[in-house]
Amino acid sequence: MKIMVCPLNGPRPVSEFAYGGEVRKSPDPDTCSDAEWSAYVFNRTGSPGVKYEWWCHIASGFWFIASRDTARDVVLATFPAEVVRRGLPPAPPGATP
Amino acid sequence: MSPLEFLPRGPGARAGLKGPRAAEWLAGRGIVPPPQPNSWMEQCGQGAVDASLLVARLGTAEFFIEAGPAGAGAADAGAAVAAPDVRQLAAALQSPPAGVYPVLREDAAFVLSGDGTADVLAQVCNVNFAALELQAQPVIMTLLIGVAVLIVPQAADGGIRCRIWCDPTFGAYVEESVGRVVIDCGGSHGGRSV
Amino acid sequence: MFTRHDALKQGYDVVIIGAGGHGLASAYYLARDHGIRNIAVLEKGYIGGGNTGRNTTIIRSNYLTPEGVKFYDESVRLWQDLGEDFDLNLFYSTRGHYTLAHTDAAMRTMRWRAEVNKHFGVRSEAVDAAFVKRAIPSIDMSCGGHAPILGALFHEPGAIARHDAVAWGYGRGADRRGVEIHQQTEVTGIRLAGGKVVGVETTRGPIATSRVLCAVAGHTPRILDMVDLHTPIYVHPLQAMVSEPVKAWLDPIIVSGSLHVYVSQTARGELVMGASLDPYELHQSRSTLDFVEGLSSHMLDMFPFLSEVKVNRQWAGLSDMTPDFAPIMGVTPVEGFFLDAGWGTWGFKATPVCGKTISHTVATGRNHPLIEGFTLERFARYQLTGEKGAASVGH
Amino acid sequence: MMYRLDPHPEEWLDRSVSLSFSFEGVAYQGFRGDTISSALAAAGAPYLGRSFKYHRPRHILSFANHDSNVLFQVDGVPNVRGDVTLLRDGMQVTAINTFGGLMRDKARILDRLGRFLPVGFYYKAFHSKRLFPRWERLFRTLTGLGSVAPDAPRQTTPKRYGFCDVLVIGAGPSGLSAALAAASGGARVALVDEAFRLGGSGVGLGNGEHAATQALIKSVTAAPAITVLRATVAAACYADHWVALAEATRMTKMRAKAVVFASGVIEQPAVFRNNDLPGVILASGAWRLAWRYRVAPGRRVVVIAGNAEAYQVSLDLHALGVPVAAIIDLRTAADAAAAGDDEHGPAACAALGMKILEGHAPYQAVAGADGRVAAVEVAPLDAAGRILSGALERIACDALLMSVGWAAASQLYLQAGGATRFSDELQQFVPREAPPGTFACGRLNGAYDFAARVADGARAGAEAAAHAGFGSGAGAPGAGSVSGPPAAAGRRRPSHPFPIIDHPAGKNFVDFDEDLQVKDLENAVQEGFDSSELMKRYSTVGMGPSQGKHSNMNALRILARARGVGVERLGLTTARPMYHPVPLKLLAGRSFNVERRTPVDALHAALDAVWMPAGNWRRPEYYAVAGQTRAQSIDAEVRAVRNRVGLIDVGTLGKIEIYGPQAGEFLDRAYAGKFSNLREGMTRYGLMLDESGVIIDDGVIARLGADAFYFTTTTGGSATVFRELLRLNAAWGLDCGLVNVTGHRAAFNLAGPASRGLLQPLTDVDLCDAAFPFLGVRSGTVAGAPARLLRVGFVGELGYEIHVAAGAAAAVWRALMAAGGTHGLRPFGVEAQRVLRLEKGHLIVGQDTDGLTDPFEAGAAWAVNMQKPFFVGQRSLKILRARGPRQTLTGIELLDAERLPKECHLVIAGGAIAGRVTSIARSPTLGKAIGLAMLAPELARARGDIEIRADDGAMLKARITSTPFYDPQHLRQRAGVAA
Repeated sequence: MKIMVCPLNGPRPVSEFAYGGEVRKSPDPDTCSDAEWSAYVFNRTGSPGVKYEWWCHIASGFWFIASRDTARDVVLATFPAEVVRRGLPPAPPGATP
Repeated sequence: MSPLEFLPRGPGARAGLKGPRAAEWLAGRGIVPPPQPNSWMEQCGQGAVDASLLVARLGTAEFFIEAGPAGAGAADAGAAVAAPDVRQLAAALQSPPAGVYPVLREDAAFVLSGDGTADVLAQVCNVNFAALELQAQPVIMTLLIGVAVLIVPQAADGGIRCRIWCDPTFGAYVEESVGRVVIDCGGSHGGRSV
Repeated sequence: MFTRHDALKQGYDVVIIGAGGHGLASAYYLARDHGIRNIAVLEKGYIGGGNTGRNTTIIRSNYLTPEGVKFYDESVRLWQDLGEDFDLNLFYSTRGHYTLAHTDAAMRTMRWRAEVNKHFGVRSEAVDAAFVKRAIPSIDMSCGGHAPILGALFHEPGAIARHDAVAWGYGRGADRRGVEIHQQTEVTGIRLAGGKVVGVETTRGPIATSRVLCAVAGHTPRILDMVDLHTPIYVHPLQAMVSEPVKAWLDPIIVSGSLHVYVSQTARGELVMGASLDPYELHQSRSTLDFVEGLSSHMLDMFPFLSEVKVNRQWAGLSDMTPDFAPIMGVTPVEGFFLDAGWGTWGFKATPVCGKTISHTVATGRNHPLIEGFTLERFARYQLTGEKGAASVGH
Repeated sequence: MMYRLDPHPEEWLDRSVSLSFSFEGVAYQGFRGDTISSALAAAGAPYLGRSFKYHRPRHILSFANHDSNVLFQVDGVPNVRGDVTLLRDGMQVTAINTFGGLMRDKARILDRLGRFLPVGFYYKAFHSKRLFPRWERLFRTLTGLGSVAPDAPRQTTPKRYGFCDVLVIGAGPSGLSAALAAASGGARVALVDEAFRLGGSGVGLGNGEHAATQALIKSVTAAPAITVLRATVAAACYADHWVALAEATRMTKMRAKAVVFASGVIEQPAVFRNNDLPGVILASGAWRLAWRYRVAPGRRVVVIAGNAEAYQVSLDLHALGVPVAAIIDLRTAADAAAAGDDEHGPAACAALGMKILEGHAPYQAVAGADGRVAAVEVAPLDAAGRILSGALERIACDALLMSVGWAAASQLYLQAGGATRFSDELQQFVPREAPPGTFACGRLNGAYDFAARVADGARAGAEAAAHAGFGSGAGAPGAGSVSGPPAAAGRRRPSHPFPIIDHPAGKNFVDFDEDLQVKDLENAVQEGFDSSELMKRYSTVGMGPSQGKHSNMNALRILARARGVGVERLGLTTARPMYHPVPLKLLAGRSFNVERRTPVDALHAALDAVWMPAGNWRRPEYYAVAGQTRAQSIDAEVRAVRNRVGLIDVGTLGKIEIYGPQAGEFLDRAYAGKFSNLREGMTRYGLMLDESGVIIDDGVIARLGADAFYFTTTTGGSATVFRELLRLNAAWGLDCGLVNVTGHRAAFNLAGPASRGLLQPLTDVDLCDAAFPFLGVRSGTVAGAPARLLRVGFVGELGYEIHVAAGAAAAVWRALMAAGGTHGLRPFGVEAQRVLRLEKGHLIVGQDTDGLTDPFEAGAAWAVNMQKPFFVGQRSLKILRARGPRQTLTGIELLDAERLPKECHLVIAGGAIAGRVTSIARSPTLGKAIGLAMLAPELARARGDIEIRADDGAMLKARITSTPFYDPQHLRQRAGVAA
């Protein structure tokens, strides 16, 4: 089973975590068009690559951000959730094209 | 070494709190919050509290307090002594200052101890307890047979001994399921054994 | 059965990406029904090597939405004649399909599906526990004591088939009609001019074409990037496992939403078993231990007497999922680029009707009436086709 | 005929204990330590099984857990592998998949029909729509192996998590040496091998290799840091060195920091006509039989040779008292020399009187009257390796051993992500790129000579330890091991490049599981299935129980020849778990199923609750009353609430507290309604949407103080909703904190006109309307326990939700029940609550709404505040409002109260589907049948009569009515009419 390194609880099997999907920036709901909004609501970046994702350590209810290569299932780094407000770091090396 | 046993512990006196000023609030009441996230400390008679308490820091800003020494068993005299203080804390938390949030703790609580504890843990929990540095007094938040639990592992005569807490509505399930494993491993569960 | 083509031609009327069941069926019907034979089917691996060869071969039409029911009902109809059309034995075996309900909420959904099915002439019925017990005497009605069976959706036409043979049959039929199937040929780019498709780049050189069909379940987003199309499709793995052969004991196909199990017994005697989708995005067909552990446990909840039966093999495929669990098909904003995607975990059963409707769409440039509920723009219009209730587990 | 040899000090038998068992109804004896196969072989049983397709008689082939034609039905258990299953006293053993017994299996006729059943045949026949079902029934009786007994009990076996620094798979010389090296570096090592004893199955008794191996075993068993798991199959390798280890009655899920693959090689058969006859055995299998179990393969043994091991085995067998008559070497002396063999082997064998035929091959094996091998017809090979069948020589034998080559047991290495290349020198796939933390060694890695294997093992062990952080070595973290094999190892060629001999009459089997012959694979290639994957799928080669362990390599050679390319061009098919099949029971383990109980669960049971599942919970559907039907009991519970007072356990609701200066703002953003303006001491209904505007949950939100709220979620949504709120809080970073008290607080709803009178004496909270109005929340005590009281109206009567700490719940429930006697209190269950809320027209999320329902469609727009700056789903609601509803939730009243439709029956208008019934009930209060239906908007607007089609097709008339059906002005819950 995959190991996920939780910033709070350390390395744990991925079965201890809930996947929260890709970190996505919403357009400004007040100014964006209906089309932009529906694209935000429904569309996804479906192709493989390094993505920033929400993960939750279930037992502690701790949410954090992981950068994961979805082609190889390799977690490259994890960050506390604040980074989604401070701004995500650029994609780390090891990214698959 | 002592025989393997799994014991449910009574309701006990517990208090919980979280929030940006929780640590400060505890300190103000003479309770030293463990400096490290996910660690525990035993408080013996410092400050306002004159009996021993188990104080666990869950993550960074949440605390869990239970009356009685860290090594408390199923029923512990020390726990009774400290109970009033803890109830006081819990009561005080009903009207908390800003930045302190009360956390109701009605956990089901257990002690797993004795020869074979590691074998039982290996059957119910995917954490490598042997690799833990027990002297660092870690608190483990993990899943045990599918239930979120709080585990305080301690070194005990050559082996390991665990205090376990979980949401009370899972209590019966955890008690029966882990109890069955304990009995299969030759131990006793709340007095029952093979 | 197939011709090996050493070289690609400079151009084709239609290029189909993906030589799985869907791609080959589309080529077959384009050639047979629409007289378009100058077609290249490009496959980066080998024929039927994707989800066609990885699925659990369940064929059914007991869906929830009118769009879904009509579409899959037509598919089942086509399936039943396919063997004779191909002169190839697809081992198409009508077994009956039970979707077990363990809660009254599930029972409600079964009733809903049954009523919609019947409305469109599909033979489905919500049946009670006694009916289930009679039909599957060996099942533990309490499911290990924690998920008692209250009833089921019984779908008489539910069937299984030999998955590879379907791709081979369509492939051979297309091959005989002049369609070129190129294996080990990967598409690396799609050339556009003025918003129109003009060609395809491959690992074996460029091809000129004005029509491209994307039929690459599980890999769709990579192709969509080539034409800069944004869709709701996201990819999760779906796993399955198969037991050693045992003597025939299970006729119907059994599905349990609560226990996340579906199982059928092949003609060879193997139990083919599946569960729900893997919990997070991944573009890799690796296997996991959690999967076999959970599935085995739930199998024994239903059939405790299988304790000693051995799991021989596990595998995985990649599913393109959509928010409403309905596919995304037909014309797209990119002229000449046609989509056959979003099949989630149930594309196999749609193979023939996909071929039929997509070939029509590619040939005429207009969506076939049966797929109008499955267009890409339904999301922008907030006109989703809510198939979740029927598709979430069941495949 | 096989037979037992005299005792030997190192045999794996305990001859002091003899075990009796039966096979095919005949009584047999064996010794403790015997496997089923060894005991039957020793007893001279002529056949042990029948093949899958042609039902040809079969016997021991590998004696190494690959004998998939020797599967037994043992005491009701199907597909038991005789070669590795220990004999137990009283075992009842039968052959599987025979018709009329093993010896006179009626289905053996299929062997004669064989030539009419080429591969792919089944695809080309029997597919008429009319005939297939009948044919399939016949086919299904013939197929399948063992049978299952529907009355067999469920077996639960333990599973455990294991942890080690270095896991070594395979305890042959290289594995033993790897374990020692890793341990000496300070690593905690786990060493697994599927055999009952360590040491692997290397031949070489004469030349000291055996003694050296024993010495390694001694050191391993003495090393405290090495945990040895015998008779344990490493069944599969998963991500991050997570390996499933299957023992007979337990599974260990081992997490290693590094893995050493010392899984060795699997001996491959020679392919020639009748190479499947009983008595034709892999040489290593015969060696295992003779060495471990003292069973001689025959009295006149002939060996087919393709490598040096053939001579080694012959010498060993001779030493063990098994006479070898002749050795047929596919190679000339020159070939052998070129392959790096010394002449010692042939010379020594010749010296012992073994006849050696070089450059010869078996044209076919010949069966005797008993159906077992009685002779082999051999002929010389020409320079091109074609057999000159003109010059046949017949050699009598009762055992024919095959020693022509090996295939790497690389399955687990490949599962771990390892890559291989085909080595022409070795004629074997060898590791190319090993992923970080994985290390291959020994014969798997191409190291064949004993010293090389030991050295390679030591190298891999040290590197693995280094990777795990012990000692230093090439295996620094990151780098996997691709080093080795040692130069010395590669020189000789242990595998013959093409041990396949054509025969016009076929029956030269490549795959014994599936009865596939050379021509079957050639046909597949001709049909265009000319890649290893396609050939596998079309011919089913390698798909049987042994998963191609004896067939894939030869099949690749045949494919390569047919396509005129080298094997290296083709590559292996994907190696998937399991390495050996694993029983469901081991994978399932104890099957823990999480169950949740409210604190008063036992009290419900004492009140004869009839349970219904609700997620992990169980809830009282209703309380059974002697002499009353389900419907009567539910009606009575409804009436109790309407006329007197009822009590329901709503402890399964999600219960959440939120604190902090921005708690109100958080709720404003998370819910569709506005809560920052909610007055302290008051509650408000909350509707939760997802980003697309769909209703996903609802609950009641209570303001306890300026910075404190307490709110509920649905039972089903509690866990996911709380988790999502935590995520939103992390994302928004508002100054507030969430606390989940779902399980720590119990909740009851005391409802009915008499609720106030009942409760007031038990609480210090003033319950009068002035002090505690409808929709108010108060804190105080109930029966002495601190409690929160919420005056809400889900069921539409004066009522109080009582929320207390879980520990106090039972006492409070008892106090309420005790006080209730005089008020006619009755506990009520989920069903009664459904009727009560339906009378009030309250929707249930997930029942009256579906996966696409928005608030406008559900008639819940009143709970949405579009003026707020932002809330989840708001922007989509603007779009949805413009789009207009696709359905409308509407109240209906059945015109014929006798015949009710069921929930989810369809509303039909003009022959088309125009909606569905979402809730329906006969209201005991109103004396009529009422319900909710999701209708096409135009139909709902028309407000006329509608038709509902029941499952039998009957059309039932209903009338659209407004809701609530009961007490439309909500007078009863507001004022609280005194009882």
